[in-house]
Amino acid sequence: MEKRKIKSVNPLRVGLAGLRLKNPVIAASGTFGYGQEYAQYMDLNRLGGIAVKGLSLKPRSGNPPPRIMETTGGMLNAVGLQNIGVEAFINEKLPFLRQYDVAVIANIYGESVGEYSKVAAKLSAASGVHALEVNVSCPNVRKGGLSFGADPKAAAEVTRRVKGETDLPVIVKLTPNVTDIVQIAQAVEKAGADAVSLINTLTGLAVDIKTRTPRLKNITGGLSGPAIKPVALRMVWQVAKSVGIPVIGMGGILTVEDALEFLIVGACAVQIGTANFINPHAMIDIIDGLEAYLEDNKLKHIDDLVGTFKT
Amino acid sequence: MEKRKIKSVNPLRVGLAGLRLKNPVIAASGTFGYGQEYAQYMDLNRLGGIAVKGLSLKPRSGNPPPRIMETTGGMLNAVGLQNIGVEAFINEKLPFLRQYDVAVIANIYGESVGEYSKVAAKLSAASGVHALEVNVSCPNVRKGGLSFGADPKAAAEVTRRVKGETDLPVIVKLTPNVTDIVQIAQAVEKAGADAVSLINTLTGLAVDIKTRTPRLKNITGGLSGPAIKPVALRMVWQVAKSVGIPVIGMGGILTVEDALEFLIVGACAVQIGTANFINPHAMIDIIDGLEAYLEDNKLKHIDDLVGTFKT
Amino acid sequence: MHKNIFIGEICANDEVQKDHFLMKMYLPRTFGAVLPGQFVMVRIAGLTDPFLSRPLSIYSFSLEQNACVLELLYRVVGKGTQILAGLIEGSQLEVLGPLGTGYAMPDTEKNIVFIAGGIGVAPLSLLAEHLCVNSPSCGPNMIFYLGAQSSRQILGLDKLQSLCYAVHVCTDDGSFGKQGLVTDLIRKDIKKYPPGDTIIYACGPKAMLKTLNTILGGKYRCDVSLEERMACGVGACMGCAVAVKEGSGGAAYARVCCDGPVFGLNQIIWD
Amino acid sequence: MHKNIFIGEICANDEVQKDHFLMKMYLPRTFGAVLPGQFVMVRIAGLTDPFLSRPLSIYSFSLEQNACVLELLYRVVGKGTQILAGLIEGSQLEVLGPLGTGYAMPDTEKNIVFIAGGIGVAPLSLLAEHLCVNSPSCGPNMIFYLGAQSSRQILGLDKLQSLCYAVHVCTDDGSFGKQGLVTDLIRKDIKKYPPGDTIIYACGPKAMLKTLNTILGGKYRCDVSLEERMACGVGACMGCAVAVKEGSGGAAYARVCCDGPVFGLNQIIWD
Ligand SMILES: Cc1cc2nc3c(=O)[nH]c(=O)nc-3n(C[C@H](O)[C@H](O)[C@H](O)COP(=O)(O)OP(=O)(O)OC[C@H]3O[C@@H](n4cnc5c(N)ncnc54)[C@H](O)[C@@H]3O)c2cc1C
Ligand SMILES: Cc1cc2nc3c(=O)[nH]c(=O)nc-3n(C[C@H](O)[C@H](O)[C@H](O)COP(=O)(O)OP(=O)(O)OC[C@H]3O[C@@H](n4cnc5c(N)ncnc54)[C@H](O)[C@@H]3O)c2cc1C
Ligand SMILES: Cc1cc2nc3c(=O)[nH]c(=O)nc-3n(C[C@H](O)[C@H](O)[C@H](O)COP(=O)(O)O)c2cc1C
Ligand SMILES: Cc1cc2nc3c(=O)[nH]c(=O)nc-3n(C[C@H](O)[C@H](O)[C@H](O)COP(=O)(O)O)c2cc1C
Ligand code: FES
Ligand code: FES
Repeated sequence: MEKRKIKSVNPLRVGLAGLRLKNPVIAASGTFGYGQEYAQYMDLNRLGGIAVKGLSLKPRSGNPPPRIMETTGGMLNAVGLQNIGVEAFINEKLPFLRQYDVAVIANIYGESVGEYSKVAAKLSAASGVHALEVNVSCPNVRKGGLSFGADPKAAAEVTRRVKGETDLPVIVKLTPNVTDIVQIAQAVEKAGADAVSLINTLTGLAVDIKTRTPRLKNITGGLSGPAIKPVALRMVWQVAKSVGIPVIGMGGILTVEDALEFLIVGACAVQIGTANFINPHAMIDIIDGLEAYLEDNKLKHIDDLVGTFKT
Repeated sequence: MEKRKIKSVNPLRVGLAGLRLKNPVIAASGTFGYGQEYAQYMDLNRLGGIAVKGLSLKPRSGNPPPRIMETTGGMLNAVGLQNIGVEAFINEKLPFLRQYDVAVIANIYGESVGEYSKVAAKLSAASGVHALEVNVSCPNVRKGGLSFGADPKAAAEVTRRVKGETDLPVIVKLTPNVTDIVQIAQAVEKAGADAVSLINTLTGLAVDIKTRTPRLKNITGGLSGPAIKPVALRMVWQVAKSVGIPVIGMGGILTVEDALEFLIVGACAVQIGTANFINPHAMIDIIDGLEAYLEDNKLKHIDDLVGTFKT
Repeated sequence: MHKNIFIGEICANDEVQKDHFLMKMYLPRTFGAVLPGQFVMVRIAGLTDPFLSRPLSIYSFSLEQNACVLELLYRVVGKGTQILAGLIEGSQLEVLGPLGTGYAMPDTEKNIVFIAGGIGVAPLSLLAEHLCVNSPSCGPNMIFYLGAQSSRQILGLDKLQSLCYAVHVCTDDGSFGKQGLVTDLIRKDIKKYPPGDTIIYACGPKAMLKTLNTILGGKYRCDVSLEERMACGVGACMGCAVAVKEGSGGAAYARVCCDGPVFGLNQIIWD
Repeated sequence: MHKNIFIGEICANDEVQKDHFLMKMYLPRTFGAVLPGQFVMVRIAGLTDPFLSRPLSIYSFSLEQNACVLELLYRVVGKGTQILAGLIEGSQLEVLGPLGTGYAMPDTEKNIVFIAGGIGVAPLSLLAEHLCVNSPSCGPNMIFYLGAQSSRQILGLDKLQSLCYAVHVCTDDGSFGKQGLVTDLIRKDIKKYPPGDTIIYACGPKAMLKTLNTILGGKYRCDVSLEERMACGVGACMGCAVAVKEGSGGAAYARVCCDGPVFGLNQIIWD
């Protein structure tokens, strides 16, 4: 009896911050639309979770084009958080997502602390959202200065206010464009964050040497993809050993080997972003690969791998 | 007469911070040894300058291997500033470099402000050094905390002390691992820096999933190469428009097109680092390419290009 | 069943004009049917440089017993197309598609006018073929305006001549056909085609479409294919934005990859 | 004249054993002469993935009228070697070299003992050939110990048998020659070779060299080739460090690429 019970446990199941995932593979915000866009390419039920495109209180039209540019081993984007707004999301997109047995993580964004809390409140009242991911880090849309995520006080303030509006698990998504990401992570932990996710994009620039103008209309954009993986991995490792809350790692993950690196340094789950663009099947391949890795390494459960980095 | 005079001006000649370069292409510190290593691959006289491997007061043995690891579009290094020490450099390496008509930039490093000034003083007394480049940014060797370059006060303090010891132009080399690089650049400008150079490497990590150990013995290392180019270019642009002193740009330059991007956003000169490893001829190709670009674009002088970015 | 990335096997890849290649490949039957105007995203498996897939219009499409046969007509402009051009017979590509919307079909219009600039001929050629096959009555009504920089950039002319009632060619340098821009030709000829009785299909550089918009003055039914840099090709990244008029009269950014690439010319906001 | 990157044209690239390839290429005459033990850095021009050049020992070298002919013997272990293995006749490689130091030549030693583990045979094979050609008296003194995982990993045996007085083969699984590690064989045979009258050359995995160091106990003249990850290959990056004893008795990091890859076994500090 006992033996059987153990065998039937899903070795990839992850519980983090009150959020139950059938596996630790989550689509990263902004790279998977509202889920629907990729539904014809895979069975969304296979995924651990979906972090939807960042939602704001009102619909946002985003930045003028060109918005993206390829770089060596990655890409720059300056989409400017174009989204349909939280109400349209709840009315038009959530019903679709509710059909699936997948954790829906609503990525949210505000231009002010007040806006963050309003968006959080609306989503908490809706059915079918399993967690909030608070983007304090977007480098594309600035309101006269650094982002919330670059300042421990501002990041903590946003966290506190969002926590006050919701019973959902609150994941704070950190920006890598800081001197000391551990300091920010600890500040939001203290402010009540249930988990942190990192990294968002690194701010970058590309120039057209013929016209001597920026390649992106917004001038700067966010760098993502395998080019940033070493930086992401370093930060995830630093944060994972410095906070008590779960860490979700991302940045440049293309393959199961990449995902394993993040899990080993202490991420309980991973998000897959840019990889979806070049291989819509990437997440499925990674999930299958994780299962195979556990078997090959005779590990009973993914938890036996997380944080086993030997330094 | 007048016409002739103009024609004889070298269109690539750059004067920056009292340093005369026959062209704006400089070998980046740590990627070109002490010059000698590449002497058999090119005529060093063709180069604008050579920034030699970072020098400390005493010889340093550096970090244990493995020290390098390839990443997507770049590499991690944790050499740990292995060098022969400032005295051996003066006695054994400078005589070789003095044979060439190339600006020798001594890159210096210290574990304390005092060590920086001692190294600076020794080099200023030697003949054949044309400028000092103060590495306040190396992420590999830490003394219990962040680097000098991550704190505007510490960076300014180092700058002031080095300036006090030397009549040579002082270039302060900035780290990209900060929230606001402009703030650091402005602090060292105020402290008397004659120029700034940027960027040094981004701190990164890579994991061996078989052994679950770091790929580098030092655990973290510095990321360089084309992967970081967008970040470097963004920072060079930000700094160039915010300081009055010349800016030397670097980070991921492989080709003349890359170099042009840096010049367009405001760098007066560029350094070529990791590119030397994969193509020892890269700097010569870039110099030739710059000349061709000026001709094709009917520009009389490289100065007519620097900072012509249209945003 | 879910769509997927298909593996295309290249069976020909020839330089048909200077810097212009015609690639023919076999795909599994499950690739499905194609609407004229649709495109595919292609990349070389495992290669991270270039990093993103490249969008290319479907130039021709046919079904064989065990395979779909796809043709892509492309111009070498940068690293990605350079690498494509170097692929030999037997090489494989990852192909995502068919993607995007197709052209609206003609109603009862008497004049079916195509306007192609440069490589813009690719999707229009498939459309012309499609109309001839599926609505044979269209053929006699089809007039094709083909613009190119010079005679060395004229693509697919033979095929077009066999499909259309007339093909008017012009080149910037006059080395073939009339001298001038294709929009110059249209400006002169447009009065031959009364708005109510004409449908126009256009594809080409932005400048050409912009001029065309001015010439047509909003009076024509006109579908155009747009190009924008793309990352995902499926509507998820919001990278391929184009400003369009909204129902309410406002402006919004549509996605070229899934809201297009075919748009009504009158929908588009030109800056 | 300055050295440069040479373009090597591949004229053969065959799988000689499972996952082991022998690549033959033509280089310009200016590539120059090669010392046994030296290596080259190779990369595919224009490709930034993989990013760094890959070091490979020179397995054979000869001069033809208009070219140098170079052979590389390599094992596919990762992305870089995988891509090399896929190159066809006529492909080109960028080749930097010849790099590094060569093996010290024998003095008057009676026994010239080679110990190769796996792909470590590559530089030793060139050395054996070199000694036979340039000091024909060496041949009868040359004894080669060749270790491999199994019969399917034994490389270059025919050539070695034609050069050496004796070749002793052993495999981990006993599928060819004796069963066991090559160092087991050496441990048994070493008493046949008195230290004063013997020179030993070894190349193979670190574990093998470490064991060898214990067996020889510092009493032999022994040259070994080391491997370390490399970026520049010319001594500029300090990436390829190996801990060695300094003259003064201390320790220091030497560069495998230019202070080596050949080191006296007694110089090396094993951790
Ligand atoms: C829906 C769609 C259909 C297309 N169909 C065809 C076709 O049938 N035949 C064809 O030759 N080309 C077509 N293109 C354009 C083609 O995608 C680009 O030429 C190609 O991606 C360039 O890749 P590269 O690496 O060679 O050039 P890069 O080095 O990436 O760029 C070279 C130049 O092309 C521009 N460019 C890059 N990507 C695009 C893009 N997606 N759209 C417009 N300009 C771009 C760049 O800004 C740059 O100026 C189509 C584009 C779209 C969006
Ligand atoms: C001086 C020298 C001579 C060499 N001669 C030969 C030779 O003649 N034939 C041959 O097959 N191999 C030789 N090697 C090893 C060869 O360079 C590596 O196998 C190759 O670089 C691996 O590249 P990859 O991209 O296939 O593997 P990667 O994906 O880069 O790595 C696969 C595995 O190989 C290890 N590795 C990578 N690079 C090196 C390296 N430089 N040295 C040791 N291990 C490495 C990695 O740590 C990893 O475990 C030599 C190495 C050196 C330093
Ligand atoms: C096109 C694009 C749009 C993105 N939009 C968002 C967003 O709306 N909210 C957010 O928190 N992160 C956004 N991101 C960041 C990703 O979620 C992720 O943090 C980042 O891309 C690094 O992961 P990757 O390298 O796997 O893509 C976006 C990234 C890309 C490439
Ligand atoms: C192997 C290696 C060693 C380096 N050593 C130094 C150093 O000693 N001092 C220093 O200021 N920068 C050092 N750097 C940083 C480079 O000078 C340069 O700032 C960085 O590599 C970014 O440029 P790149 O992408 O062109 O290499 C080193 C870089 C590499 C790759
Ligand atoms: S290319 Fe991603 S939305 Fe169109
Ligand atoms: S590989 Fe650069 S010093 Fe040896």
